[in-house]
Amino acid sequence: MSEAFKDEPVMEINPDVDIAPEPVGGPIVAEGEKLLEVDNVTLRFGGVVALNEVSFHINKGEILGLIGPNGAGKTTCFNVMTGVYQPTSGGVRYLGKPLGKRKKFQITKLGIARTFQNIRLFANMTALENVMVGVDAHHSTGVGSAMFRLPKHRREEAEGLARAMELLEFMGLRGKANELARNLPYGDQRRLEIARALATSPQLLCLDEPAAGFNPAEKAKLMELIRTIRDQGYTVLLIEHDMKLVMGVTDRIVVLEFGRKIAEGSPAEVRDNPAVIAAYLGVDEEDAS
Amino acid sequence: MLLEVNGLCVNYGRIEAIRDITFSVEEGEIVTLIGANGAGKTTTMKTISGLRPVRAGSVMFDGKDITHMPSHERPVLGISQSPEGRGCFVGMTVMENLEMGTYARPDRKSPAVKKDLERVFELFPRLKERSNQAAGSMSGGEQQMLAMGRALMAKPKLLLLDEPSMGLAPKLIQQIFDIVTEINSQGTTVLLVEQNAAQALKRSHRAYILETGEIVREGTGKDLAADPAVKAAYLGGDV
Amino acid sequence: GTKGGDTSSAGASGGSQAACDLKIGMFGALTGPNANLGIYIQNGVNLALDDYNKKHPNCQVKLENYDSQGDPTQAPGLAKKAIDDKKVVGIVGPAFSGESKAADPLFNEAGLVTITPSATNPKLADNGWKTFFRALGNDATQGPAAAKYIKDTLKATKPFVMDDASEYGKGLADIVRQDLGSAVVGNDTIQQKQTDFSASVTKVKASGADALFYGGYSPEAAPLIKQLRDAGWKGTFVVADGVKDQSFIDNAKTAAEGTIITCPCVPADVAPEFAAAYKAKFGQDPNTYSGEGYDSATILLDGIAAGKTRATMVDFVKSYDKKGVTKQLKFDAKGESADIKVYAYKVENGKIVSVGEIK
Amino acid sequence: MDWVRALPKPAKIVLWVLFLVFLFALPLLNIPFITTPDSDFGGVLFTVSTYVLVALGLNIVVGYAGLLDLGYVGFYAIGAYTVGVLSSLHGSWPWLWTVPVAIGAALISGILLGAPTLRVRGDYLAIVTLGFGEIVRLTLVNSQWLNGAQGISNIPRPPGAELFEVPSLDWSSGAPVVDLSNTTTFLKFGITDQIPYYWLALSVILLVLLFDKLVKDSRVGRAWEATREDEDAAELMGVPTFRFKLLAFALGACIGGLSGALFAGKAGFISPDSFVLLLSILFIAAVVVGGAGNRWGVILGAIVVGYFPERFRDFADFRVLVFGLALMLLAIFRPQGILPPRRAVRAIEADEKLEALEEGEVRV
Amino acid sequence: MQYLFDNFWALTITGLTLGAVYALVALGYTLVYGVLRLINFAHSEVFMYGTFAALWVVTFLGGNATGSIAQVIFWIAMMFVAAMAMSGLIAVLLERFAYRPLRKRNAPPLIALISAIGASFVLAEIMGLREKITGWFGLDTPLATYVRNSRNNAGMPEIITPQPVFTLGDYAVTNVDIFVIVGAIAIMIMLDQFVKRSRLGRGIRAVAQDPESAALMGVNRDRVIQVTFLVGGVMAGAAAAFYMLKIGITRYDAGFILGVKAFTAAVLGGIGNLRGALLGGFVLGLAENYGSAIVGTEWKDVVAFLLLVVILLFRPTGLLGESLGKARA
Ligand SMILES: Nc1ncnc2c1ncn2[C@@H]1O[C@H](COP(=O)(O)OP(=O)(O)OP(=O)(O)O)[C@@H](O)[C@H]1O
Ligand SMILES: Nc1ncnc2c1ncn2[C@@H]1O[C@H](COP(=O)(O)OP(=O)(O)OP(=O)(O)O)[C@@H](O)[C@H]1O
Ligand SMILES: [Mg+2]
Ligand SMILES: [Mg+2]
Repeated sequence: MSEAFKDEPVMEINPDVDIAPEPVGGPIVAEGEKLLEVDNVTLRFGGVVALNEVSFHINKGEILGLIGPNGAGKTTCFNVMTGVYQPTSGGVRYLGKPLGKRKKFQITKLGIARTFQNIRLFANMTALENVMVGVDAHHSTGVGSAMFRLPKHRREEAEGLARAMELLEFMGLRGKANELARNLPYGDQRRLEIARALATSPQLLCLDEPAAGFNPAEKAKLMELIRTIRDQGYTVLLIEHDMKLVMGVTDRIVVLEFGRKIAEGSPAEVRDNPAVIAAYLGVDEEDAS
Repeated sequence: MLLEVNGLCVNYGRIEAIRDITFSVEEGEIVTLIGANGAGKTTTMKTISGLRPVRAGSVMFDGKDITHMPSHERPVLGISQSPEGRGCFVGMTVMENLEMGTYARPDRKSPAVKKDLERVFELFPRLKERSNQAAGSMSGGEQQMLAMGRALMAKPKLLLLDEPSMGLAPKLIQQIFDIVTEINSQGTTVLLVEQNAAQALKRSHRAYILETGEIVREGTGKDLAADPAVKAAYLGGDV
Repeated sequence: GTKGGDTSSAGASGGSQAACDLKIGMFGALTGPNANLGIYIQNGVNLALDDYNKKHPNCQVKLENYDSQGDPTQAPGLAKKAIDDKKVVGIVGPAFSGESKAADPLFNEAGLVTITPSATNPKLADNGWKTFFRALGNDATQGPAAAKYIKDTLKATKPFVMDDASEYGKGLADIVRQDLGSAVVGNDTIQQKQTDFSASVTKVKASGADALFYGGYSPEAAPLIKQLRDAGWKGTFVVADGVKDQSFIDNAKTAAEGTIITCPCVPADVAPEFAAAYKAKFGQDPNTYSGEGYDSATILLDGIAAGKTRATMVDFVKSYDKKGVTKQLKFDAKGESADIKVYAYKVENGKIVSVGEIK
Repeated sequence: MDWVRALPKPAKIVLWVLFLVFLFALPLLNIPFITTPDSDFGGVLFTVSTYVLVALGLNIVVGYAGLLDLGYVGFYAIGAYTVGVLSSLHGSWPWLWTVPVAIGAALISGILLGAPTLRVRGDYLAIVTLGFGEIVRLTLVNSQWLNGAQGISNIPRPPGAELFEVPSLDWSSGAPVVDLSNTTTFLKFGITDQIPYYWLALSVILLVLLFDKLVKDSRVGRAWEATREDEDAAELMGVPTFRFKLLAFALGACIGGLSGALFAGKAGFISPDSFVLLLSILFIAAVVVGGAGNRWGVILGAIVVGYFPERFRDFADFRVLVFGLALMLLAIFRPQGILPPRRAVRAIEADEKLEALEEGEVRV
Repeated sequence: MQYLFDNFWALTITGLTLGAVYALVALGYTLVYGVLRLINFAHSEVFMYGTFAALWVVTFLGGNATGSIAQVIFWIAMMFVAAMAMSGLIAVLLERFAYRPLRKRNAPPLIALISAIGASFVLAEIMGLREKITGWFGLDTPLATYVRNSRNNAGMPEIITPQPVFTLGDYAVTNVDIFVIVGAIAIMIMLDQFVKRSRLGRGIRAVAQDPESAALMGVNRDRVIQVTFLVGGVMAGAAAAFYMLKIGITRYDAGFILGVKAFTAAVLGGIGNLRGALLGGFVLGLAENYGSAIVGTEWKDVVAFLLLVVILLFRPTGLLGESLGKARA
């Protein structure tokens, strides 16, 4: 960076902290095998067909990009995968089993976590508490064990606190653990959202436009972060409009347009796909980066 | 001078979001503010449209001191903003949102409005397709289009655009910048905030760089775009 | 006022001479929505006190007010307050049946005598409270009288009975129902504070009733009869003491005409002197239970004059037997008035006029 | 409050113990000005204690889980009536046995009410619960099995013992003098002396407070807070929001039922008049005025709502008017409550600074 | 059941007249909820003041049962003017003193409810204590007709006796019935048009959904809120006038129960929705009458609330509730 500008505190993460997902039971597929399959999903809102017979899958350990023009159905796809919407037809299989009509929180417990296109933190809770809520997803302390401070409660609290602090440390938010979420700067809020999602120890982490509103330098940092997260043992599904970021970080890309899948392949393949260029990238691509 | 900002200071509680910034926008210009996250760009925009109270300094519009004018009176003067985070009326349909754009127009009942609506629909065919959908159920990018369309419906003298390309597909980003250039050529003055600095600088007459609440550099769009330091920090030169 | 001074302490033990800084309590709603009844009683009590204090210029008795607002939950705290004030030798009240149930156990325990001028629930006397006295007839006497009037005087063949689900209203209406037996053509229950009675009006009209007994209070009785008359119902409206109140007529206007009101309370012409004194002091005719208030206070004041203390007052009241302004003041073993008369009144030309005792 | 936090732990414990002793001794001390001149202080303290208890329960529902319940008096009534029915009207159980049943009955009614209605959107819950409160009262008034408006008398008192006499203080000479003629029997739940009931209620409050703290500082408390902040996001973070809302509702109902049982045991007589809609509103006022979400705040709120109308009986007819004005003024000058919850404190500090600055700026 | 069929028309017409009053009062709740997302608890007092204004003006003008047609029309007109003016005024004052200070302080919505409850107590008590309060100024004697026995019912002079106009089944529909039902619907159509024409409706919704964006569009938030309260108040005033024509008796606490009912009606129809208020009012009025015919009058209110619960279970945002308004996940 040039000395013409003060050193901006661009988000610093601590990639060395171990934040690998906690083993929470249930079957785990091997690296490279299918973790989640979207199977012929169609979703209609009245006349609008938001998803039209979409099928793709995510392999364990990869970073999959989901791109497409605005309104193509990307966020809707997340919503179907996390139980916010029920598909009109088709379904989602996770670890080989259909998700069916599971509730949102049940799907989270199974191991799919997400962030939101518009930040949705628990604004009046501290950063630490936000993350603790995520950690709690796999805890079972109820009124009884809390009331009598049973060993289970104490163990869960201690473990949860440790994991939450690790995650904050990893994200470089340790110093802000006791700040209210709503008082955090925008970039910190974005990262806190990711930390909260990671806290649920997901197999699959879904990020919806995590780089929105970031400048190129910040985007580069984010790219690094996403890679590190993957290296710690998570599978990542990424929606993003910034081609530099998408091309730089993903292993594979799925392209949607008008609710249909129009392409799938490696970043290079997708970049050169004429249909994708016509629908999404536009001709003057060099200019956009 | 259409807009003159003089020694402006704005606080969020103890946090000084912007400190003593001075800049101006000439009639007919496109002026861009760039800067990192939290530099105070949005705060500046909100202050100009009256959503944030001013601690010190002044804002002049068209030769009139509007520093303490209530925000809802400013659209009548011809200031219109497409806010960051879109700010669509989520419970209203797309059509109603666009109609809200004309709320303060003195000629809101004239046929001119209809023309403008057609123009917006031409720019964003998706909005026409979905004119009866609730804005809240539109996708992120669609809402961004709607916010922009709504601002255009106001036929402002000064259009404030806060990150209009956020969340938009690459192809659409091109289009947005084309639109900005075009409406500017038709006589609308534009104050633009963008993270997509390369594009923005290319199209603007002048630009200011904001850093932790202060203006650290200004110049023509071309000059700044060519400045290596700017390039390194904001244009996504290799980091 | 003059204080008793040096004689005060001697009086209490002497037995023949009154103590001079004693008080009687007035327990009931003096403020709030139900204040009217309490104030009518309080006026009567004040009049009695004036009479007494005029006769004993050197040995005044003071009135202590316990304003329960008619609320049973406030009653125990006030009762305790009265009990703790050792100068209070007797209570006029509690005015309502609900608060009586909440407060009387305390008075009973403390041995502080209560004479209620207005609480008419029959069951109050069944609790074995030694300190409970009632200076008027209870609903069990009024109910049969009302039924009798409907049967014998009105000669109604199709009576309808309605109540407001309140303890007083329902209790009374149930007695009337029982006494009228199979003649009753319909029953209905409304709720207090209700203002629209269209469903009930429809019911009364559909039943073809020629008389309607309503057990309840005037705030509901007025709009009820108004709406019945508006809908064209022509039968006779019969109510009880809870409605004996000028405001009933002021509000129901012409619809109130012809309403029959039963009440175990004396008409003004039975005690003209009292009525005159009352009017002179308060600028209006004595109202519901003013006379009973006066009588209740008089008994206690007579006790004070006879040198009774809190401890000895109960026996004094128990054996009391004198003519008061409303009736012969004498109590039976349960504390009920021994001499009970129920009168019938009628609304005529905007006034409540007596049409004699119901015998 | 900050200086308390700064003290070493033993000092804190001593302070707490002293404070507790003071609380228990309060009705005996007869401190001038604090002691209500126009109503029995022991009785008033008991009433305030029931308000406090109810407010603590309602705080779980409103303050923690963010559910606006305008019919809380319904649970209070169910608790009281369960005691009345079992111990006097249709049975002759001792008071103590009826208490767990009362809590259970309130719990069940809480679940029965909550299960269908907690799915309804937040604002709508207010009117539904208000309706519930009215339904309960109307049922009490109109049901002959429950004795209608006559209510239930002769409810037995809590079991006690008569161990020793505790004297009180007398201030009539200006200075405190031990008054041996005015004593309270420990621990006799009699008819006239209300102080032992206050002691009972105070002890129950302490237990509930402990319970409240233990539960709030756990996964359960966090889940409530997350649900209140953003229900959808919470659900997507693995919080079964419906279950937790129902839990809050049920726990709140239990505490409401418990307060009702206490009230019935002290009053000896209950009737539907004791459970009017207005009470629900006063309960809500206690919670919000105090600072929804902060247990100390709602306790203060309950004291304001329960104590002041009794202390200032002198206002007589103007009591309600003055009370209404006080509510308005409190709302305007303490919009976050008397003691706002911790999470709001920091935010307010920032906001207040901002406000001060803005006001300064306007005058410039 | 048989009873319900036998008296169907009587129950229906009287239910509708009652429902009309509910509906008009419900509008105030719905309007304010629409813009501030809060329950204007003191709206019942706005209504109550309207009933007193109607009563006072008729008393003042010497209204009586023997007036000529022209006189009666004049009295009724004055009744409406007075009630609507009074209620409008109270509503605006309420906004000014109970809500605006809170808005300026960014208070959470719940505290606004408390302020409203406080205001409700204050307003009701001022009316209930009017005799004492006027007494401070020595006005209680000259104003005795208006303030005497202020805790009691106050009855309006009869200016119109219900006359049967035609019969439906075996119910004689009276001129008052017709006036109330037709009048209320007419007023509501006028309001509907006003809200549409004046951009008020759109302003209200915009402010409710995003006050900042609304300001950017040129919507004056304070003004919109004030006008909303005014309009809601005027509607409550109209309701008050109808109520006094039909019931003729009011009291300082007459607003409370009616307010609860009207609020129920607003929710029933879909709060925030003007036509919903109309529908909700009529449905509630009818349900109360039919319900009391089937299960007994004493369960009337229970029926009303149970109906509400059932409807909300099947239509969680009320009968006509907006399907719009939900943000996405
Ligand atoms: N609840 C809904 N009702 C109606 N239409 C909907 C609803 N939700 C989404 N849609 C429509 O479905 C389409 C897909 O939306 P989605 O949010 O998935 O787009 P996206 O690919 O995420 O776009 P963006 O990049 O702009 O965020 C859009 O046209 C949107 O308007
Ligand atoms: N509501 C708020 N409360 C407290 N501080 C705030 C608030 N909004 C902004 N700030 C602070 O003010 C400063 C300027 O923020 P602003 O939103 O104007 O930045 P920006 O340049 O628009 O950034 P971005 O690129 O993220 O949009 C930041 O430090 C931010 O943390
Ligand atoms: Mg999207
Ligand atoms: Mg910004």
